[in-house]
Amino acid sequence: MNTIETLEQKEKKYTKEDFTSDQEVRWCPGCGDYSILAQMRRLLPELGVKKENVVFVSGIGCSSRFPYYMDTYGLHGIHGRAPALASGIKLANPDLTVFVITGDGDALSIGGNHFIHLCRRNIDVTVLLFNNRIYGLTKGQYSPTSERGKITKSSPYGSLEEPFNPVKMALAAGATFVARSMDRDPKHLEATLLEAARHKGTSFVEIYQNCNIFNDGAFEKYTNIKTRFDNVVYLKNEQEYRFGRENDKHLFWDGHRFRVEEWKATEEPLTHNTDNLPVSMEFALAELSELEDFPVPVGVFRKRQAETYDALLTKQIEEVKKSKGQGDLQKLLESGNTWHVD
Amino acid sequence: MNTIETLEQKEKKYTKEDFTSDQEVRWCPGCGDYSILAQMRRLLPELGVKKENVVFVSGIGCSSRFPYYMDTYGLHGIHGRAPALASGIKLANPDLTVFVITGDGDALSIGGNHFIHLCRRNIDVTVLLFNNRIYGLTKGQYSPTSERGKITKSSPYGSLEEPFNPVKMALAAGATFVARSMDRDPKHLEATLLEAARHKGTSFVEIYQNCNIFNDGAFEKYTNIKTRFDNVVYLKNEQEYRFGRENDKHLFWDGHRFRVEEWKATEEPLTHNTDNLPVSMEFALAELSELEDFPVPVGVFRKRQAETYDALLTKQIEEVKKSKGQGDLQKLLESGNTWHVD
Amino acid sequence: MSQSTHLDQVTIRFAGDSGDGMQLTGTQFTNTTAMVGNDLSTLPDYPAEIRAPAGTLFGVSGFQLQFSSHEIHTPGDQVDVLVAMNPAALKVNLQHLRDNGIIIANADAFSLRNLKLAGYEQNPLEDGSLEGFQLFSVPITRLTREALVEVAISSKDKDRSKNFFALGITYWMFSRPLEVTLKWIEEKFAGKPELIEANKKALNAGYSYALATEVFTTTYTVEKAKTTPGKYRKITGNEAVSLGLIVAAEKAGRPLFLGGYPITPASDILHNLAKYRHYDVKTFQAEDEIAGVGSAIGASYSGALGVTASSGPGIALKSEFIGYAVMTEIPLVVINVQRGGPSTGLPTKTEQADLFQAFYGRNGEAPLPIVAAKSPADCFQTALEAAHMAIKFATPVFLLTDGYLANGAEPWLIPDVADIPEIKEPLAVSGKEYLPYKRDPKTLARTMAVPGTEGLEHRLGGLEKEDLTGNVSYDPENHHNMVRLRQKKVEKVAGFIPPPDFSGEEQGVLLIVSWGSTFGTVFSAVEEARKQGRQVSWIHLRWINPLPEMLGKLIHNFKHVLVPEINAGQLVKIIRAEYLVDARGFDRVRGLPLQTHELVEEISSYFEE
Amino acid sequence: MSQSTHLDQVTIRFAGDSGDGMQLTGTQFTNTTAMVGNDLSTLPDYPAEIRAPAGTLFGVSGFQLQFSSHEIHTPGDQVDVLVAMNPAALKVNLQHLRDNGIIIANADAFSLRNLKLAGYEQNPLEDGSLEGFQLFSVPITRLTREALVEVAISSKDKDRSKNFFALGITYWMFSRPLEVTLKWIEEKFAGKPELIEANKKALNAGYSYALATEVFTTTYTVEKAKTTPGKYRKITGNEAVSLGLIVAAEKAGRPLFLGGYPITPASDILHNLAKYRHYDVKTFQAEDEIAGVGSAIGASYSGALGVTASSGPGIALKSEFIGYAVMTEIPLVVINVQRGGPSTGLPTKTEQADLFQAFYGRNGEAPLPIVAAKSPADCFQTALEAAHMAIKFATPVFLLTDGYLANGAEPWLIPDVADIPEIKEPLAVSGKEYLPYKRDPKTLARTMAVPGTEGLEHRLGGLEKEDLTGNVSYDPENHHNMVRLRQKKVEKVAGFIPPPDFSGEEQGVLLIVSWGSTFGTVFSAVEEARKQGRQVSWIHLRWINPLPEMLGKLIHNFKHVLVPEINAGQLVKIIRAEYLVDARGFDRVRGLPLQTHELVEEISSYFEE
Ligand SMILES: Cc1ncc(C[n+]2csc(CCOP(=O)(O)OP(=O)(O)O)c2C)c(N)n1
Ligand SMILES: Cc1ncc(C[n+]2csc(CCOP(=O)(O)OP(=O)(O)O)c2C)c(N)n1
Ligand code: SF4
Ligand code: SF4
Ligand SMILES: [Mg+2]
Ligand SMILES: [Mg+2]
Repeated sequence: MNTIETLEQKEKKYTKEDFTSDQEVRWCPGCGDYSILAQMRRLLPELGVKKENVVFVSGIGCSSRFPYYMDTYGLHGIHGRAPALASGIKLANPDLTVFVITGDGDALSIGGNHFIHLCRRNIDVTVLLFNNRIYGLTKGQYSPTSERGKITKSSPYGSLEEPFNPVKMALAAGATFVARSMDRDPKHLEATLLEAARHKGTSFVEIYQNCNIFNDGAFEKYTNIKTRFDNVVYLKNEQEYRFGRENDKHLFWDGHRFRVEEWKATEEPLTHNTDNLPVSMEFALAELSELEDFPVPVGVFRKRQAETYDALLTKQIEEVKKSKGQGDLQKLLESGNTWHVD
Repeated sequence: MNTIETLEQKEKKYTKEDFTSDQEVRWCPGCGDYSILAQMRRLLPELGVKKENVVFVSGIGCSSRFPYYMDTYGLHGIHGRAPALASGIKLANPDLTVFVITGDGDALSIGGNHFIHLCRRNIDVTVLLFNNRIYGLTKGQYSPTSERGKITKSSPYGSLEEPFNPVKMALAAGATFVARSMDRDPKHLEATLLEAARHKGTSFVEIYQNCNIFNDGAFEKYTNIKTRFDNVVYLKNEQEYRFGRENDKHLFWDGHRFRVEEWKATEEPLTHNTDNLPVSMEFALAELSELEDFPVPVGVFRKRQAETYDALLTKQIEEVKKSKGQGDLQKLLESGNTWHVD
Repeated sequence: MSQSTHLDQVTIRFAGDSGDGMQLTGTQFTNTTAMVGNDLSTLPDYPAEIRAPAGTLFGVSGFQLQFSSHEIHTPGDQVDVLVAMNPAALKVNLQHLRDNGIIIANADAFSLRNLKLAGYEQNPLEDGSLEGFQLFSVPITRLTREALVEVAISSKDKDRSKNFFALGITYWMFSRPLEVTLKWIEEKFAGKPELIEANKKALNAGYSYALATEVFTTTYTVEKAKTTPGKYRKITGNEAVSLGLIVAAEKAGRPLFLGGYPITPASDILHNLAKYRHYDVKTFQAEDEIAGVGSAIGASYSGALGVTASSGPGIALKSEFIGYAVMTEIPLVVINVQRGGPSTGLPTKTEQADLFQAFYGRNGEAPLPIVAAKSPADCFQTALEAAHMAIKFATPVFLLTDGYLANGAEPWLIPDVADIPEIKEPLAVSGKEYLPYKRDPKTLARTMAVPGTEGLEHRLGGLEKEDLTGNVSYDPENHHNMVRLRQKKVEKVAGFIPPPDFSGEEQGVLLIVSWGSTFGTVFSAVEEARKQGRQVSWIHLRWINPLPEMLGKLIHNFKHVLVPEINAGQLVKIIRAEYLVDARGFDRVRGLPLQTHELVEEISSYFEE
Repeated sequence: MSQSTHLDQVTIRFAGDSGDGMQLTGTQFTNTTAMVGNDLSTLPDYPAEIRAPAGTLFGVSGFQLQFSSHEIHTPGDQVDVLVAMNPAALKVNLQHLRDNGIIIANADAFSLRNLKLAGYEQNPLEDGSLEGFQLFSVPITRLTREALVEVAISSKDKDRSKNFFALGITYWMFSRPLEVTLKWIEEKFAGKPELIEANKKALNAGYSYALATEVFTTTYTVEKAKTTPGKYRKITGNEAVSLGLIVAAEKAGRPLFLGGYPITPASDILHNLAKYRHYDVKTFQAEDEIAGVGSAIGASYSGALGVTASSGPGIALKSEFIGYAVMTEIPLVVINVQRGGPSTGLPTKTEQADLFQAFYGRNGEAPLPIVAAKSPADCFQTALEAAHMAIKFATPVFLLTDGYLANGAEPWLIPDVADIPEIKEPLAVSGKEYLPYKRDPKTLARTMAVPGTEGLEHRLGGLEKEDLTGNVSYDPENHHNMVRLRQKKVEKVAGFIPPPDFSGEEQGVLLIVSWGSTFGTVFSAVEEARKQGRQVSWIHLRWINPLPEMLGKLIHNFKHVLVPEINAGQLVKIIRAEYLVDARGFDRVRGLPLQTHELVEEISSYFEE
């Protein structure tokens, strides 16, 4: 049962200024984080929750300074542990709308375990992963999403490891909402974040975010007007996987793999289905971002309804109360064998 | 370059007694761990490596006492951190054959992050996850592989969370060898472990292991002679997905999902391919263990050749030496601007 | 015919294989003993292995209990009666048995195989090596089987009942009623009538055997202890902590949230609390200790009473987050059920070696209040106080217990809930100006505003905070000031906690300063020493940080200061640094409670100069 | 015409926006100053934000440097020359400028917008508020643009060169040659000829401007410092640690393995070491600090020199594993580059508040040796010693440095590698009987056998070990014994380390006891106090655990003991507990080095009784 008093009931309309705190924003000029902040401030009035019921929780990293800039409740945590804080916040008070703001290092390096457990538990929080494929705050070391061979301060001869695919990890761990968006596609970003925030359960959004200081241009291919159409396929529910400058290509499913083909209308078009895509296609879609010669899927991969941990906990408490009655302290202390001394 | 002096060169043949340490085995009578220990002692003579080059590393848990019982080098680590120790051991001395012994709590609860990063890096170690779907050593709490609703000491009204699927996690994280076996199928277990140990790269084997004290019968369905044939499908390379008491059923691929059907020979039979299964089928296969009405796949899911982290590191060192020459200490100290004071 | 002897106090130890049900047997004896009104104190002592192979020395599980007609606080140094269910149990425990002590041995278990496993060359029941003791060699297995001949269960299951036979013998021996255990058997095995029958029969059979045969000649009676009138129950430390937390939360009007991860010997706190959903208790078994404490901080931040419980290695993992709670000034109770260290150490043994970790196990200057329970029942009160101070001062508070307190039991005078004061620490409310780091001048605590409170939106984090506003500040003077303020806040706790236990003269030759679970031993040793005419004074600290104000004056009035601890000397270092007195430690780090007689000797040495 | 003045020592501070290249400018000035033979000491001081918005107060980045014709050890309390590239830089730093000090300000940056951002109501360059100083208001941006008029780069890029213009002015002012920086520009911008041209031109233009115009009337010269003859280089603490480790590993015949995770201000150790693959250095950027230390322990276990480096919050996470290394007795060097705490604290600032964490930040009794570097160059020697003791005693060793040492620089007399002794600590070899926990009676260290050694297969772990065999043991007396042995082993380290620095009389009114990076300040303060006639003695500890034996005697010969620390009093507590002297702390926890003049005053107060 959700007892949030919605805005409608309260008849008050927020603007983005209502969500702007008095703290100066401290990111490098040109950083992709600004766009994400702007979209968040824009969508919250749409979301229809009272601002005092909103909590932003973060770890440590450039991205994790985000809560300071939102005029809501906020907790700038410690490195990698935002999901732990967020879990406690949401479970202690299920009426709150909780966002987790994290970076690729924060969520997938030191915080990888908390991240996958959060997804598994399906606690109703929304996770925004600012993926700039680099450690920004510590001045540019490769991260678990950096491409192999990356030359950074800590890998002067090239990194030796394959990156994680965050979408794949979230899918495998069981997140019920999984999406990808980009700092430089503000409309899509805003819509995706809004959809994520509205979803009940753990919502995960990977956001391609440009760090113009330490990893400039990492997503240029997908954001540059010249190349983006050929390199991005937008996932839209119940629509085909069409892309290309002229919308002239699509992803064809050969029963095992996707292939890029010229688009032809068919009688039984292959359409995207966020609610019920078979696991085979989910992971095949997720894999595309790792492959050469394929567009990167942007949009919602999965959106499944499932009971949330917080709702189940509330339910369990109610059930136990129903069967045992509301606890009585004195009885509790006197449980077990007792005896009297006179 | 692998400089292990193999047994053949040394012309000495081990028996399982050579791998049996003088420590009394301290598991509960009837525990599934005994079988895994026995298979390990049996296969090592087959593996053809010198026993002084073998290191068993573990975390904490019943299963993690394993190293004490092997007459090789061994490190009983701390909870969840065996992959970290193992990574250091293997990277410092790539000639060693390193096994990680871990439990479902050890590997997937506290140690989840190290586990997925080990898989991602493809460091050449072999991970045996003793999955008894319970915390044994701490006397029976639900684990990240326990089924939802499980009643244990720490969940007297039933646990609220979906379990992890260890095979799915290993696949998503990028392990190059992924398999499943069972304590009660000793032959299969021995063969699988041997194959895992021989694989170059991170090899992961989930072993269904019965904890007869705190979670007895968790895998009964798959191990009991009466039910196992209908509930287990063995994955064999280049063979069909056939199962059933009369070998009368198989898994049919409908282009998106597996279905169980009566077996019929076809001209183009669907066969398993550990080396190159499309990601779609890998995950569809992995998912079967979560579904009702499907057999659980046992055997090798994936076996891919890929450069290991340890080999790449060795190569990088050699390359840097080639281009810069073996380092000279005095030069090192004198690098940068220097000046003389007379 | 048997004769009856009055005794003042008795120590009995049940010992057998891990699978022999010795913890259960000891617990039953304890429950019955509590019901008949003796004072008592228990010491379960079990191996780290779940169920080690039968018959081995390391598989021996023991349960020791002292009961008495007067106030006691230790499970006893030396054992009067040893129940040994197999050779290994005898071998391991004989060293604890007093001269002429009683051995009740299960003769059937002294097979060749078992003797060998225990490392006996000959059967000690037969070779005369036990001459200095009163040996009762009873074929318990066989007699149990005979008693259960008509019960329709497997013979393996029958053999499982033999501990009840042994229990029956001891019930006769100490004139105990059977009812408590009979009732327990019915409840425990509800739905399994054969097992009820079997265990009841075995218990009765043991009792009757002892009554009927000529083997045992004496029964013993231990009078009721004279204690405060009221309603009592038996309680272990982990139970008491759990109850204390539930009461604290209700008294504070905040839901209780435990973020935990299993670890011996703290897991039972999680297990206990998980039962109380109908008390609005939320337990969260996290993926590790870091997530456990993190979720507790998150819960506290949003208005619950956030608690986390663990033992040394788990506490080590929590240390970064505890520092975060110091910086953000969020209430948090951190319970460390100490066990033998360092590292994994001796997981099932007791120790007091994590005091320094509680004081200093964080980066930077991160002071916090520390309280330690002195007995199993005191865990209730200390948990209450810890929670109270955590909320009142918006700070993490360490509650130190240990393996001995956690699993040990004693009678507890059940308090009247109505008498326990409310914990009235208001949260900030809408409509007023809110400065997150404005402090109450009396406590230096800040007032929290929790999410959901309109108009008080604000941001917190682990970076240094500006005074008053709580905004991020790198200002040098502000930092210096905040370091001081956080320190002073902890010092202010001194004004809100009960004074420590003190007994004896306010000056003299020797002052003993103790803390935590050594209370029982020190109590007995001081009592004993005083009987011997030593004028020894004793202060027992419950709150260790801040130290009680009176200690500063007191401590200089003594020629010697002795600090007994189950570590290599931790409180003693703090005392020395604080008061510059040449305090000496008395340390035995054996994974066990200190022994009363050793401490008595040590005390005496100060008077023999 | 300008006149030339001789000075003994000068403190200069470059300050500007994070994007203004002040760290680079300061470093260039430092390199040139080192080359001309002055002694010097630096203090980079930059914000936690990567590149804060231009013009803001919190975005100001500073680099301070003191250089001198005699031995110095601090970057200076008060600044003689302040280069302020914008109003915010002026605002933040003016407090440090001495009366009548020189300001070189970029007048072009004092726009209305920037003034507002810095919180100035009026332009301080014009409103007379800087009257007590020598103000040189130079239109640096415009002059730079003019100088680069013909260079084919964007005007944004041209503006980037303005720091070189400013540097040029200071080079003229202090009679420095341009060559070092000109050469550096060529190397740094190799392949980008326009940038080479631009920056060179800007540097020359600044120099010429100062030379040509009448604005500056005085140049200053600071004579070469008289120091030990030899080959020198400039070195920061993080560089010195890295080199020390590489040398130690080679001297020990073991490959170097660093398991790390980036964290300010320790990351540069990882970055530095990652460059040296051709020295057989393996660096492993782990997924977190726990994996970092775990991999280092694993590497040590298999025969490497395992090292991990972090700062406070990361060290907190490593604490469980460090305890494991204590128990398994595996060599490990743990470097803590301390920063402001608690929690995330002040990441880019310096502090000494993790000493207690090094001593006690683990569960159980887990003693280990601790050494602290006293200056950037001393990081080399301490790293060597830490590695040596880690290997010799098969133990984790803490090496404490801090943010100030890590980034600060000083001249370093480069040692001759051949003069550095080998670290000869043999591993166990095949063919002999091997008991993993048999100890060398001189050191109490065990001998390690590494995987790959035939016949010495054995198992280690975090459970308590049996003496000699290393098998798991829960035996009470064995545990007590092992706790003592581990403690004694650490004490034995005292016999193998160099004595601490001591100066002054062996008795008197005041003994100063210091450790770590306060060395420089204490050096200056003691020098100053002695000049004022105070007979003060001073001992500086490098090894803090074990404490030097001589300290016990020495410390009682003084009426007062003063312990200056950048924390709330940590070593002072240890000293008090150990020696029972009423040692007092002198603590300023500001995220900055202590100030010499404050300490001088404090010292004086002890002589004015
Ligand atoms: C325990 C701990 N370890 C390390 C750090 C240092 N640290 C801070 S942020 C960060 C990584 C940041 O990368 P990412 O999460 O990708 O965030 P970004 O800055 O790129 O937004 C690291 C290593 C820390 N603050 N705490
Ligand atoms: C840091 C830390 N936390 C918790 C524990 C307690 N602990 C030991 S083993 C274990 C879980 C064991 O479960 P699993 O890994 O599944 O192994 P099993 O015993 O089932 O083989 C726990 C929680 C510990 N030893 N250290
Ligand atoms: S360093 Fe990169 S991620 Fe961080 S604020 Fe600057 S541009 Fe953004
Ligand atoms: S508790 Fe379970 S897993 Fe552990 S040893 Fe016993 S049977 Fe095996
Ligand atoms: Mg990043
Ligand atoms: Mg398990």
